[in-house]
Amino acid sequence: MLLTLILLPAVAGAAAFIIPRDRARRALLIAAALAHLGLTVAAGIWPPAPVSGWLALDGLGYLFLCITSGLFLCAAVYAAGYLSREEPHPRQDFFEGGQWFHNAPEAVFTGNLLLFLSCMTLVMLAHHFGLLWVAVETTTLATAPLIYFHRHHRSLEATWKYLVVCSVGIALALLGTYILAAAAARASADGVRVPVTLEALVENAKRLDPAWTRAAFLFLLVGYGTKMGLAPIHTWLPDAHSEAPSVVSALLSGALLNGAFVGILRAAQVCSAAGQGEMCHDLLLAFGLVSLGMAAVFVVGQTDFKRLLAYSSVEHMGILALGVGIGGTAAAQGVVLHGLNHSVAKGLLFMVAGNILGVYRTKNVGEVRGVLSRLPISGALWVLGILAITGTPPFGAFMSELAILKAALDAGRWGVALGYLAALAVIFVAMISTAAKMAQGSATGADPAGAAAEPAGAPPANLGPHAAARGSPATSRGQHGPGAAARVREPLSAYLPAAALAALALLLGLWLPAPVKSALDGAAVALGGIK
Amino acid sequence: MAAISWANLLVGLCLAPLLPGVIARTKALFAGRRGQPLAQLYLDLWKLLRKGAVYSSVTTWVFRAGPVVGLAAAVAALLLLPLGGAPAVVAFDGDLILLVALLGALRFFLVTAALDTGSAFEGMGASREMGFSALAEPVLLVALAAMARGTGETSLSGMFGATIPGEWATQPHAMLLIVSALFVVLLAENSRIPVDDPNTHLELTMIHEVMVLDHGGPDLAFILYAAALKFWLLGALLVGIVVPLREIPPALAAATAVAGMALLAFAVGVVESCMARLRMSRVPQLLVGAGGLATVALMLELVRS
Amino acid sequence: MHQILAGVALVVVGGVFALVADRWSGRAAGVSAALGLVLGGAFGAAEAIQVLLGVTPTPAAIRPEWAFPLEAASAAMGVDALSAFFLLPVFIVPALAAISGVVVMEEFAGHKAVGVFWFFFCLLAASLAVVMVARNGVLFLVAWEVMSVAAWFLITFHHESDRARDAGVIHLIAAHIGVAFLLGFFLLLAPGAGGLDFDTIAAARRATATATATASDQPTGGAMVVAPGVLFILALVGFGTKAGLAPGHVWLPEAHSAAPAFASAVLSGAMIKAGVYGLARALALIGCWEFWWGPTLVVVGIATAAYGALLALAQRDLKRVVAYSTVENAGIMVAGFGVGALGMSSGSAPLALLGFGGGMLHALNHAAFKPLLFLVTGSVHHAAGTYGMDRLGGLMKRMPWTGLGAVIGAVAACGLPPLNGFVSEFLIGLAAFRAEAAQPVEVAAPLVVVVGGLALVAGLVGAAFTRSVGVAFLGHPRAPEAERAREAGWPVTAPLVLLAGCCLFLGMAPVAVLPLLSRAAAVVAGMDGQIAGDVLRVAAGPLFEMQPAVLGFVGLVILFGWWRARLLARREVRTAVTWDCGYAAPAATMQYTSTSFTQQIVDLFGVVVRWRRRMTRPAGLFPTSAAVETLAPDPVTNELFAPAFRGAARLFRRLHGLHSGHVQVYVLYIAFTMLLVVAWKMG
Amino acid sequence: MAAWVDAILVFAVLTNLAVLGSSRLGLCIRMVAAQGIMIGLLPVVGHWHAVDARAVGLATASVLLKGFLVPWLLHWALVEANVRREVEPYIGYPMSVLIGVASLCLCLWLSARMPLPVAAGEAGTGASALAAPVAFFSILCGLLMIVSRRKALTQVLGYLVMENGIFTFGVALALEEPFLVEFGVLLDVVGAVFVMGVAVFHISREIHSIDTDQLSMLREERR
Repeated sequence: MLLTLILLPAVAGAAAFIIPRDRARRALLIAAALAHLGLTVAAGIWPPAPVSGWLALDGLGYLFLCITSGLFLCAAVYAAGYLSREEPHPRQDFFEGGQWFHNAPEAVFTGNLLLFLSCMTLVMLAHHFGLLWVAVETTTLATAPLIYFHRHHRSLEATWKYLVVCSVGIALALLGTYILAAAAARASADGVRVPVTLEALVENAKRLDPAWTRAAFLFLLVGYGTKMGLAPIHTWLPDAHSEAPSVVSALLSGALLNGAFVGILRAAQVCSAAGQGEMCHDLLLAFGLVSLGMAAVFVVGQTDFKRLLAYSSVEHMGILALGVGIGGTAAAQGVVLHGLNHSVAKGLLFMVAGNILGVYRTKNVGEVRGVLSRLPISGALWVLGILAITGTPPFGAFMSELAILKAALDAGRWGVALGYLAALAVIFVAMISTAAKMAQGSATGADPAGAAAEPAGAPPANLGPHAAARGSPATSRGQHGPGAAARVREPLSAYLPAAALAALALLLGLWLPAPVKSALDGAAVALGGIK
Repeated sequence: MAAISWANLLVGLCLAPLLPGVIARTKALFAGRRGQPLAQLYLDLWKLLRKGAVYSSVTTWVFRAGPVVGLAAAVAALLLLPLGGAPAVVAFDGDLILLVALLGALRFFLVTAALDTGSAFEGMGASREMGFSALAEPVLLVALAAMARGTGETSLSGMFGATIPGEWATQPHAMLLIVSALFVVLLAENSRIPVDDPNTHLELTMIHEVMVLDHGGPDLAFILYAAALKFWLLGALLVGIVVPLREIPPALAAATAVAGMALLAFAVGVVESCMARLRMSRVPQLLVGAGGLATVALMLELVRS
Repeated sequence: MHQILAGVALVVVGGVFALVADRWSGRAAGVSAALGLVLGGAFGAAEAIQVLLGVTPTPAAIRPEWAFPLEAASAAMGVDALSAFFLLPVFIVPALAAISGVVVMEEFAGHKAVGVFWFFFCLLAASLAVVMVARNGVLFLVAWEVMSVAAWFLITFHHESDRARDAGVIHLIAAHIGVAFLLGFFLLLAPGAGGLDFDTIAAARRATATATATASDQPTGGAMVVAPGVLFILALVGFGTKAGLAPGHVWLPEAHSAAPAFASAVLSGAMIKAGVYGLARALALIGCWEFWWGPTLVVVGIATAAYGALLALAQRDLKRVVAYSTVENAGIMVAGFGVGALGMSSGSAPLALLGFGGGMLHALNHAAFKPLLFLVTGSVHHAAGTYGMDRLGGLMKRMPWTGLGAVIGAVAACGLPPLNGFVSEFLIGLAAFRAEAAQPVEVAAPLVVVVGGLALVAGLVGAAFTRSVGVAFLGHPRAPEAERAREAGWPVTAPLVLLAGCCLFLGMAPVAVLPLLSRAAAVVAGMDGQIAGDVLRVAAGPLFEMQPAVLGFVGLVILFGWWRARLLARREVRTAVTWDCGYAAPAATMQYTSTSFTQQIVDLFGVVVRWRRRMTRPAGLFPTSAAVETLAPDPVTNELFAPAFRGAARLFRRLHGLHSGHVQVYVLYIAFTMLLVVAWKMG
Repeated sequence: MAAWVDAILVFAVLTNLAVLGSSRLGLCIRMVAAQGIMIGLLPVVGHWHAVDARAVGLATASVLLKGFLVPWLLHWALVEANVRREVEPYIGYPMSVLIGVASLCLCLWLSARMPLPVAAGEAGTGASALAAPVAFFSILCGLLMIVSRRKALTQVLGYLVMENGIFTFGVALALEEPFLVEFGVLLDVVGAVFVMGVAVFHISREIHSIDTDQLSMLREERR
């Protein structure tokens, strides 16, 4: 059962590389996503048996697997529509004027997307630390080509940085895994060998050498922390998210970061079982606060709305780390709920950002105005998303942030609570003023329908991001035209998944259906173990 | 007991127009003129009441309501006024707040009536009136608060009753400060010399007179009578403090109070003859000074108890 | 309780219908929303009055089973006298404003999202009601923020103008920072596993309060982990920003002048009350009273009142004058609470009940005359197309009903006798005077501030509203739009007259309101309703004795009016031109403008108002044109918040250099972090 | 057999210092390839007497991949970018070697203090006292190369050196981890290097030079 969960997307990915016709490949993408979600839910109802101790489905893994699978389905639907609107032939990059670029072949994109899903599933299911490391490394390799989908100068740079920074981080994690294995080797006295699996390690954690387990946790934390985007080792995140296509950014923020977080939680489970829990709390708390601080610093005065969302991801990863750092069951429930809320809201925001980018053809916040009047549905979703991600009630993020704050205050950590609230306030101020300026006002931006100089043979105007630029790339700034730019027809596939996620975000704030509650409690119990 | 109060009220209503006559007569005395007859204001009122009225085409019902509400407020305020130690017709805790508020209502309707005419002069008068009264009102209230603190009473009738002599004995300097503050407020509220010149004819310099420039006939009569009542009101407060009354029969007390009022009018006349008008920007400093005096008095009262 | 929930449901249904009906016509949307609001309001207000009068015993809190994501949260709701008292304006004001709004909104039907506006209008009213009824910290905060977000959509209805957008953002930021403080307040109020239900909190705190009455407030029962002083400061700042107290008021004038007038009526009439209600509920929940709370509330209240009155003087825009007067009235309400807190800490029940009663009565009165003034400005804008007083004038002739409403609103706002503004200020003044006369020095001293402060504020507000009514409604029309102004239909004027009637009723018969007041004040003072009723009836004795004087005043007005009519009946009454010293051609521009009227006072307080004057002097021998323009931006925003926010933003942007763009530096960051972590944890 | 192990480790140290010191990319690639081969042989040499199929398989795989496949790819990228010499790096060559030596001493001192899980020098365990310090030294050299060089290709080489270090650490601890993990790690390392190589190829084609200074447009302005 678990193996099928992993192999299904992998096989589909391989097939996607081969299928020539685009339409079939997109259908395969959506079908695979649906199948995977079905299997995940089934795995929840009839928990499958672990496979030789290496692959197992525990509460924590199940929750984040559901998040990843659900988000992937929404992304698949969005990507299918997005790919159908993309032109494969070379076109002008509307940022740097003269340079022409073309897209990577669509097969590579879809294939890698599916491979990414299978690697993420492997990460969630892996209970063997070596296998976990291999899975996280393959996610890096699977996402590198996705970021480089639009083959232009900046996305290449983003990909390069992503590869170098993440690989160095992951190498440190490998070192941590080896140290952990060494500690396990020492613990396996009288012949019985302690494999480097979660259950075995936790079982005879008492016999693990404390110095080596601490060293192992340090390396694993910094290694997977790089991948999770905790400041100050988050540097790849803003570049990768702002240059990758929006659907990839949604998956990066919504799923990939959670994967690395699961890695850290596994290490923390082992560490606290071995009696070093207190050290884990301090480290995670420190990383959480630094991430919140860095996110607050970089969100203020941010002129690129996709980087704005990227730094918001750094902030929310900081909140997750902070929550685990505070410890206790109440904080654990807050963290688990917050992981879900963040993935839902961030996925929604990136998809809507993609729509806005497609029509306004600029990422500069100053030049985007009146989204509510030009793209009413996407505009509304944009505003709701920003409210959700900044933790404004009635959306879910408020409840989880409140739980974490309550845990902090109950534990008497006044300084942490103060820093946490201050950072959240600064981030709210920066994001709401940026988002409100974009959403409201009389619409600006190039009018896709009727620009004067129509290059011969250009395909009819449609919503595709990086659709063929009309006239000089500076049209977006120059041409405000007397009346506000006309309202743009928004295809269903562009806003349906985002609307579904928005509804879920609102639901999570007000009422919690039973299955979701049980999944959350299952994960919280596993997380609660980190006393 | 109520009879005395109503009697005092009637005394007030009848003798109020006499005081401007006394002031005018003292100024004439100082200037070596014979001056207008004491009952000049009565004659004016009688003449005006029998005249018709000319209303500007610009004005609305607000202009017509001004004098009526003004006079009503003045008379209602008189209901609350104790004279010569006897309680007022209507006396209750906090009646000084109602008194000050009624003066505020009088001022509000006069000013809106002035603005209704739409002339620059009336606007100027209205602006100055509101400006100075915004400073005079707090001084009056703080002075009364000092009195309340001293006598331990919150009703006017209680304050100006038998306890005044004791106050002079224990806190003479506080009482002195209160008297001087109230005197300045009296001059400011009734447009006497240091603040405003009642019988100038140059519109640009007037405050009260210019506000009522456009009123004629019965309206002007109401306004003049209300002004006289207001002078009587604030004068009675001042006299109530200055003339300490031993336990003497009420009739005699009332008589002494009226004599005190005449004396006050004479004092105002003297002040008007000896001083020239303050520059318009100096007046707020005078009022703030009076405010300072009242606050010092209040502090003294607070410290003592 | 169920009637109120039915009312809230009706309002929300009205909103949803408006959203759907927008497809056919804007008017349909408006009508359905107004219908929902009126019906829901009627339902809710009926039960609120019953609860207040004690007809129906205060219904027990209902606690519906609801799977909130957070187990500390529960949907506990209940109505006690305090909630019922504040529910009155919350149900009545939006209904009246909606009736007037339907007409105003019609002209936007075609090209603006009117349906969405009405939906959020109803959502605002509904969430306000839920705030008043919520008995759980989390439910309270969720409703609170939904209220702020709904208000944001109302404020930014005209979002094409930059001012409206900025106002919306400032409003949201202020609301969110307020919530941050409230989060601290609610969570620290009942630390430990216990949920955030008000009843459990109140019981726990009362238990520990009595236990630690003697000892210092070190936690014995665990419930009092945090010093009550900290809780008080958190509540004051959190609810103060929403109520509009001095430093936190910056969003209020911007928001109220950006929103459509009838929406501002709801913002001022009902939403500000949420802040005041919150403060009252917090004081009730904290359970113990420290000596320094009273003076703090008094000083903050009076400072806010004076500041608001002063800024109202310096404005040229009719709506901003009314908005700043909201700040002033909020100050007076909080000053009333201050007097009440002084009474509680000095143990004198009459003073406490008078103070709280005065504060809350002022909140109710404000909910009557402030929407009246906002509807007046709305009607003026609907007719003349502008709020600027210097482009209005002479509207009384052209719009008699609106003019009448304006005068009544102004008299009530200035707190002058016949109307309701005076009654509540009288109660607060009476409490202050009584305590100041009889109480020991440390209680009397702050009350001197109240006495002097209220008098100064009355003077300033008097000047502000005489100027506003005078310049806008009286005299010659200063611009062609004012010339063409005509009265709008009955839906605009009917609510005006109704609200004016409310003001008159509350002013002339405060006795009727007293019983409602005593039970509500008892909740804040933590006393039993019955005892509070008797104590307040004795304490507020003067209110009954004042009746004859006030009725006498009104009687005299009628008497003299009749006398003058009889005098003039037989005489010749002519109309002529205003006396103009014989000048040949008086022009409308010769009249006093709004800033010239108040220049004298504002120059006196120049250090606070700091207004800027732009002057183009007449040049040359025969000067063709000269102009002087005075601007009065809000000093707190300009000198305090704007530089602070700009400085912080500049500092943060300088830190952006950390993301330098070189891969090598990023890898260095990783190595450095690794080194740091190892050193910290392995060293 | 310990002598052979020490010999390999010393060879690794020398190649590290050489790579730090040389500016010619072609030479660096060949040296890193050689180091890859020698490190690959460690599992076999360490357990000479108890060599089993698993160790031989691992050794051949790593020798093949690190010795031949990766260097061929990097050479192809080098030729494509027709670049001969590292443009002058942030830290000069002599300076890098000095830092290399200093870090070697640091590693030796550190590993002396750090308790090794297996008693050093026991026969048959293939672990030698030198293993841990050499492993840390390689990691530090790898990091130094990534941080101090401008050429993208050199950064890939730095990453490879770091991987070799970690690999030696794993083998040195004579882990009995099952076969799959070893091979998976190897696969991943090579996969990462392969993708990086392709990226370098694209960089050279896209911006006609593999100088990372061109790759620093994405930054936050310090307005």
